[in-house]
Amino acid sequence: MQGGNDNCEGQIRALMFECARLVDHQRFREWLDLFTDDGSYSAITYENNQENGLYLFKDDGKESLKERVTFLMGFWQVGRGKTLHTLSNISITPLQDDEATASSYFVIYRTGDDGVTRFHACGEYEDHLVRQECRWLFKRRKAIVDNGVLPSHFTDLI
Amino acid sequence: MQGGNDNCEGQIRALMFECARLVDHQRFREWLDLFTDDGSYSAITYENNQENGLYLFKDDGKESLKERVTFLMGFWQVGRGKTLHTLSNISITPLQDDEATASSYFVIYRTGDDGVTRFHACGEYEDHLVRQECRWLFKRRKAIVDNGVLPSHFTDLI
Amino acid sequence: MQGGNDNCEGQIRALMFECARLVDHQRFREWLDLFTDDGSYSAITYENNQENGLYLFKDDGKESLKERVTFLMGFWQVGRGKTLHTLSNISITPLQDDEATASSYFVIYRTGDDGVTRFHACGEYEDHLVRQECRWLFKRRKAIVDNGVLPSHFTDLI
Amino acid sequence: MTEEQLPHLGLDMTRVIDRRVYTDPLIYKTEMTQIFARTWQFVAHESELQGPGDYISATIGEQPIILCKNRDGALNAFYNACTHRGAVLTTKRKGNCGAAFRCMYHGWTFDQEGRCIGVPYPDAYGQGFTRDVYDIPSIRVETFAGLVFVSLDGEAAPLEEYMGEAGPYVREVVEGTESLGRVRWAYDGNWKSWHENFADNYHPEFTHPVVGTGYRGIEVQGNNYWLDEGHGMLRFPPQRDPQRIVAAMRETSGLENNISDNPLWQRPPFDVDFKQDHRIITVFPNMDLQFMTGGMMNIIQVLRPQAVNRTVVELLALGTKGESGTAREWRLERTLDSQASSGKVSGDDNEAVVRCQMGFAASAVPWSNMSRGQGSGNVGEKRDEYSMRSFYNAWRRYMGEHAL
Amino acid sequence: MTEEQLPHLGLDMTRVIDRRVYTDPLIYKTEMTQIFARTWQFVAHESELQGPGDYISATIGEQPIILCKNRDGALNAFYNACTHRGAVLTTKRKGNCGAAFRCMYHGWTFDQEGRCIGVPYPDAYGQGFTRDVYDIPSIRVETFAGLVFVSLDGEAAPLEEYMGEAGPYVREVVEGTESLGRVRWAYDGNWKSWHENFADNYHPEFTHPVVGTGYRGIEVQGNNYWLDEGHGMLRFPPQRDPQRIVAAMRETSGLENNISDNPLWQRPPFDVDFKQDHRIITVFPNMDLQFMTGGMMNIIQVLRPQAVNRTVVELLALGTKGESGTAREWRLERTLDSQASSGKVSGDDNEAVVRCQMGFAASAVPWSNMSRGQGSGNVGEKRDEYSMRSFYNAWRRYMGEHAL
Amino acid sequence: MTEEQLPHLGLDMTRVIDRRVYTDPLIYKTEMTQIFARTWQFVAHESELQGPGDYISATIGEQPIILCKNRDGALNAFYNACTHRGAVLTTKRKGNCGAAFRCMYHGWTFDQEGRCIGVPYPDAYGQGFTRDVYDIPSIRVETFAGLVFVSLDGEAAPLEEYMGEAGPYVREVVEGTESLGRVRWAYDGNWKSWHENFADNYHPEFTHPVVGTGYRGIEVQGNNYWLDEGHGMLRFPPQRDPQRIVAAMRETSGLENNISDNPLWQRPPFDVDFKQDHRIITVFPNMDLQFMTGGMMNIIQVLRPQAVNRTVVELLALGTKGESGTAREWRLERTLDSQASSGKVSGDDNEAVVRCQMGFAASAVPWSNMSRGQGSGNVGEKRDEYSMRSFYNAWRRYMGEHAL
Ligand code: FES
Ligand code: FES
Ligand code: FES
Ligand SMILES: [Fe+3]
Ligand SMILES: [Fe+3]
Ligand SMILES: [Fe+3]
Repeated sequence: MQGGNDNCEGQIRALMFECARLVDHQRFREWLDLFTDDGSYSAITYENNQENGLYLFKDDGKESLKERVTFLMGFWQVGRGKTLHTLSNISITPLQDDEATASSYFVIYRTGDDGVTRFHACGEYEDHLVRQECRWLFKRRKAIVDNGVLPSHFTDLI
Repeated sequence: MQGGNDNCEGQIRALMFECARLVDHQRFREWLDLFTDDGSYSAITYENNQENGLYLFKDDGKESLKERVTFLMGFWQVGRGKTLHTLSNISITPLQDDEATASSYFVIYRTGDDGVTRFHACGEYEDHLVRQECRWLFKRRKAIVDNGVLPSHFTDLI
Repeated sequence: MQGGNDNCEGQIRALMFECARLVDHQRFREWLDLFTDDGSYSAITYENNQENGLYLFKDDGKESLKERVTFLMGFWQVGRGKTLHTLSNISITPLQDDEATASSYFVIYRTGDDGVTRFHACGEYEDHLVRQECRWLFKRRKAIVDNGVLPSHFTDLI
Repeated sequence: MTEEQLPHLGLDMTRVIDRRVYTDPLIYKTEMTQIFARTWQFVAHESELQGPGDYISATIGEQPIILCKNRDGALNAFYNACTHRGAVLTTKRKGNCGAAFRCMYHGWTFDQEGRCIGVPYPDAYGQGFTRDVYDIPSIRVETFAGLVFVSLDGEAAPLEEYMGEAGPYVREVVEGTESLGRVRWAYDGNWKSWHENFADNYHPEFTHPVVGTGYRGIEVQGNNYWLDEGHGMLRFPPQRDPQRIVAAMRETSGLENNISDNPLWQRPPFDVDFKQDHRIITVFPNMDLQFMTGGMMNIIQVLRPQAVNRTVVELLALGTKGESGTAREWRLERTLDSQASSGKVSGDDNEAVVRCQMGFAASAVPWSNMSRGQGSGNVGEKRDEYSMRSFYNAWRRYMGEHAL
Repeated sequence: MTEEQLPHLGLDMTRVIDRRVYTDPLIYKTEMTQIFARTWQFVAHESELQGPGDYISATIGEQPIILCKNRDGALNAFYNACTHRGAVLTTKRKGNCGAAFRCMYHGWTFDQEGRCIGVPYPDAYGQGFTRDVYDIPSIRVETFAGLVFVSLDGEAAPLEEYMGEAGPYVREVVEGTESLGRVRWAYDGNWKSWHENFADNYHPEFTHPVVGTGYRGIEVQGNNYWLDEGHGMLRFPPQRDPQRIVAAMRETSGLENNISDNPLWQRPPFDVDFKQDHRIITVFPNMDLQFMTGGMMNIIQVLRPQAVNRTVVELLALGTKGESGTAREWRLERTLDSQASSGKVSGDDNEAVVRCQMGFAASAVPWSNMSRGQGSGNVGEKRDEYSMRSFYNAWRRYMGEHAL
Repeated sequence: MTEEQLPHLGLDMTRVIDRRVYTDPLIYKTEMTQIFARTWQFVAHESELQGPGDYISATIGEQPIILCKNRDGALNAFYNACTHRGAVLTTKRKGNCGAAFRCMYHGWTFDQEGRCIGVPYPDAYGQGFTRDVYDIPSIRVETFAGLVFVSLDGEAAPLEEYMGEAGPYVREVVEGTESLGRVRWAYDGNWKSWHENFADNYHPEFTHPVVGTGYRGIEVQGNNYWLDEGHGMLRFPPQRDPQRIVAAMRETSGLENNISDNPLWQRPPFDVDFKQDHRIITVFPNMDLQFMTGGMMNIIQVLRPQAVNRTVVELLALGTKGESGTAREWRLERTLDSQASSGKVSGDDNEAVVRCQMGFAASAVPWSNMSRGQGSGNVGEKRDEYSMRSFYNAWRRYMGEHAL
């Protein structure tokens, strides 16, 4: 596990899993640290991504991301149900030593106020990753959501 | 990532993910190229696989696969909903340098005409893979479907 | 694939997948052999894990595990539906050469008496693994179940 | 589209159907008691029950039942419900009960005919207690050419009589067969839509490109039969032109389909008379048989309604008793290629019936037309609809005053 | 809380609403026929239908319909149901039908206006058969300032008249716009709760911390309008104090939000009059328009009821016709930031309406109060509820004897 | 099985039950108002509410409620529904409201007793407005031996009286306990089936192999009690023979279970009188208490009906106040081993009640027998059913003319 691409891929996968875990455990401030300062995080439905490019949201840069974290920490009054972000079909394409793109599939389950756990949403991540000071970070994460009718409670991080 | 089995496993996983992505993006003609000329693709329910061997379908060879692709491209009038084929629990067993078997779990989500995304089907792939001209291909993919009552729209590639 | 951590991680993942496969194929006696003699297997809801530590069950040691296997093999009269335990987000932390911890996400689907396959449960595994005589085994597996309202048939291995 | 515009059709509920029959929960509820509880209902092929204690469970309308072979090889049916406190005796779709069913709740036992043969600690029930009060009510079972039916109605005519004009045709196609296995799928639509689809030989060339393109340039032959009572038959010769299909495939996908290298297009490893008529027989109210290409494909389908707008189709594939291992293997691999919700033909039929249920919501379009074939008599051309009218004629009689 | 305690409010179903209007399945069913089948219902922005054959499908109440542009550029609507046997002509939400819709079941064809133009093999229907009996019933279509509405009711007043006092305001905010795209989401609640939420300018400072904190220390201005008939408007100046919001954010998360480096807080790359009033217009019964920050955000929402306690909201984002690529890109990326179930504002509104549906189950708390603003006339202050009372006044009239 | 065959049982709805009580939606609806809204309903153990503002929310029948501890340590209950426009004040199952609940929609505030203490900008409501009209209707709360109950019925008898003959037994097993935590699960069956299962000591040796095999060769002791009004008790000595169980385990799995090395079979790290009777107490209508093996396992279960055929069971595990850390840890790890839908005993009970609901669909098997124990008086042997008849006797009285 010491050298080369293999190492990178393992580290990038670790970043992705860490991201899911922080989100699922509602550790939003730590989630923030997984992005570069100019990091971008956005979501769009599959249909709109194919057609018109109308985003659900697009946070560009640390300040936008901080705003989202602030909303998650109480600037929304929406209840935060327990989520589980499962990742699969992870394909990583190294661009250069410190840069890569990745695509992966996500499926989210969510436990509602009634205690019932349900399928929530699924889709594809398109990620752009960079290594800064020995640490891989998201420079861009775009979540393309399959759901044509979004769930009611959809303010959780996707 | 240069040598040995590890390389192979990565490449085989890449083939599987590529397969899922082509299917989910409805790039059926490219899907065809993931099979050897004598490639076989079949599906069967878990119950029938245990008991009597009654297949849902069994495409043997490129011509049968081409027929399926033709059906997918319009010889069926069934609507093609957006699918997501998530793969997990991938176990690869090398047989020799250019041959391997693999088993994996699939879970499919599908977005219906009403825009609602739902769990669709799940089960196990049994794959037989070969390397031809530096490229791993499916020589056999058998999808064993857990669903005892199949969904209504089940002509999508599994 | 011969040496070092990488090898270990592959072997540990293989153990996890083997565990899922044995459970899903109802090969309970072989499942037993995946645990050390002092192995522990337990389950708890996410909420109780956060709050009070009230377990659903906690099997400590081979004899408790054997009792569970005996229940699964007929000491329960509950029907055993086909399950599929999908694993994702696997993070392995080596502790020393022959010891590691791992966390992962599980999502279980289950086919009911009516033949319909449904989402069943999901959550997180916390594993403690050791290598004994060249074989990785579970020393501890704790399943933290997201479901706040458990499904009706929940005696299957989680 | 007003009632006044349709007089030539006769709003008699056989030529023109009020679409509420597919959407009204009350009609559905009535169908359960007026039709499903009074007709003969297919449960199994006798080859599925081999030895004593072998059973198959099913739901007839909304009633859970068990069909079981007894020690003497006779088939019996009874409700799948313990007379003590109601638990089903089995949750499995098939199995073997051994000498008796033992209820998992309080251990009451019932023999292979549903008779109560064991009540633990009966003394507590007092002196008046007699065990035979607790026999499970039995259900009539009759067999026709290897097909096992039940009727919840003690007064129903015998099965042989019930099969009526369909009997000989059914016998012809199922005799000498045995079960290969089953598949099931669900669709969001009324159960009658699938049954009509079977009685409908007008749709195939439009619904199924693989059929329509094969018919290009061909004068299509065939007949449509009203079979008393409630049954129907479609009978038509094999006429498709493979080269037309191949050309259409090329247009569709740009792929050159070389069917001579495609095993799906080859002769099977058993004798088939390719000249034989295809036959599709509908048995009232919810059973369909297909005997295609000289028996290359031979299947039974039964509709299990779940709700007014939800149905499970249960398909039973048939093989020939005693056929060779190669023949059997071919059947197991190829029989369903066109069938079930994954099938190259049925896939489109599924789409059609789901689309119908969606369209039925448009209350300004209240009628469906089934009037093709205006001649008197009971036989029309391939695309006529005598078969469907036969169904609705019987449907109306069974529903009685409850029909719309 | 008894009826006796509430006399000053008048239990007239406009100031005080019986909560069963949100929970009674019978009232819901009646709303489908008394309201959704009789009012004008928004279907599309005309920019969504470009060329001949372009269509949009929708469900109006429970009726599937198609809106289609014909060869001459005229818009037509008709039911999405084949007159033959009911199949919907399309399952897609939008598309192009070419010269005609061809039903996938038996190949009957219908032109861009729903007229039956092709029946394969018609002879089998006999002599009395005339194809135009099988035209799909057409539906009225009218357009207002680029917004395309349908009415299932042939007797409904013309759209212009229907828009009533809301007309000029609606025209002002949608003229010169075009569609950017749509998003949809579902919530577990009655459709009226979302519509009320739009007509409600009392809630924002409590429901939305980002609004409430921005208003701290400010005397909030604005007006609430009853617009005949059934419509309403909220109109209020931009007053929030960003520094108050930043301070509240810091309190909430401990994070210093530097809004001057946050692109979400920057001026858009197009001219906007930041002094202009925000305007939120509710069109009876299920349409809402928002024109915010001088048109920086301009959206339409329509409610598609699924059940008495389940609703789909369909949101259409608008851009300015002919705006620059940079402007358009900005709109595509930013318009929904506050909207939809993922939005920074609507997220909380979703929570509110879901909580209301949960609370409606408490039958001991049977009334909801909408009586803010006691003055006569049709205009009140920002937090008044003339707009909601306008809605319920029309609701009561449409429901007639069926109202509670 | 006809009515004529059953005269010795008396079709009085206590000895023989019409199975429609488990399947008829109308009966279910009536139970919500006639039973759940009129009886005392368990909500919490008082140890779950520690300080002022601590609350637990619940659904009683179909009514959302809040139980909250006030500043003075008194418990209050009121509906979980804002009097303004209906939003529930909390969506959480438990929490702390601080000094008051602030409704998230328009910021109305309600104190820990549900009194309306804040209405923002009240002037708009005009002169007649008085805030106390908007107090949330309060609900009766009473406590019995640390168990907190509510009754939606102002006329219900006091809890002490309601507990009737069950009172002393309940007090004995819960006094000195505190809550360890809760688990919930759902099953597809009527709520009464689970309650009956608790009142049923005939089933265990058949439903649970671990019980039945332990009883082999043993004369089983114990009693069954009718406790007024509607309650019941099962009381029986610990008699199982571990070696019989071990032998049966070996037969079942082929595994040699060495229970002396199995911590589940060891004495707990606290004093237990292994000779003490097991006690299972059913409190009308939906509460069950189990005190097993001298209190080694001590739990409460409450049934929360979701629909006529769907129920959530809520289980509360109890520990002894002040017990050692080791004792507490043991309880947390072991209490549920046999319980919940994952439990070694309850797993099978779940299967049984689900099977019953499936079997109830067989309308030809219309009655369930609960007549074990024919003697007069209120106490029978272990396997008798006085306890169940006590339940149905009260059920019939509460349902009144609505009973079948
Ligand atoms: S329910 Fe069958 S034995 Fe009691
Ligand atoms: S249903 Fe449309 S053509 Fe027959
Ligand atoms: S609904 Fe509670 S304050 Fe308005
Ligand atoms: Fe067909
Ligand atoms: Fe709002
Ligand atoms: Fe039990």
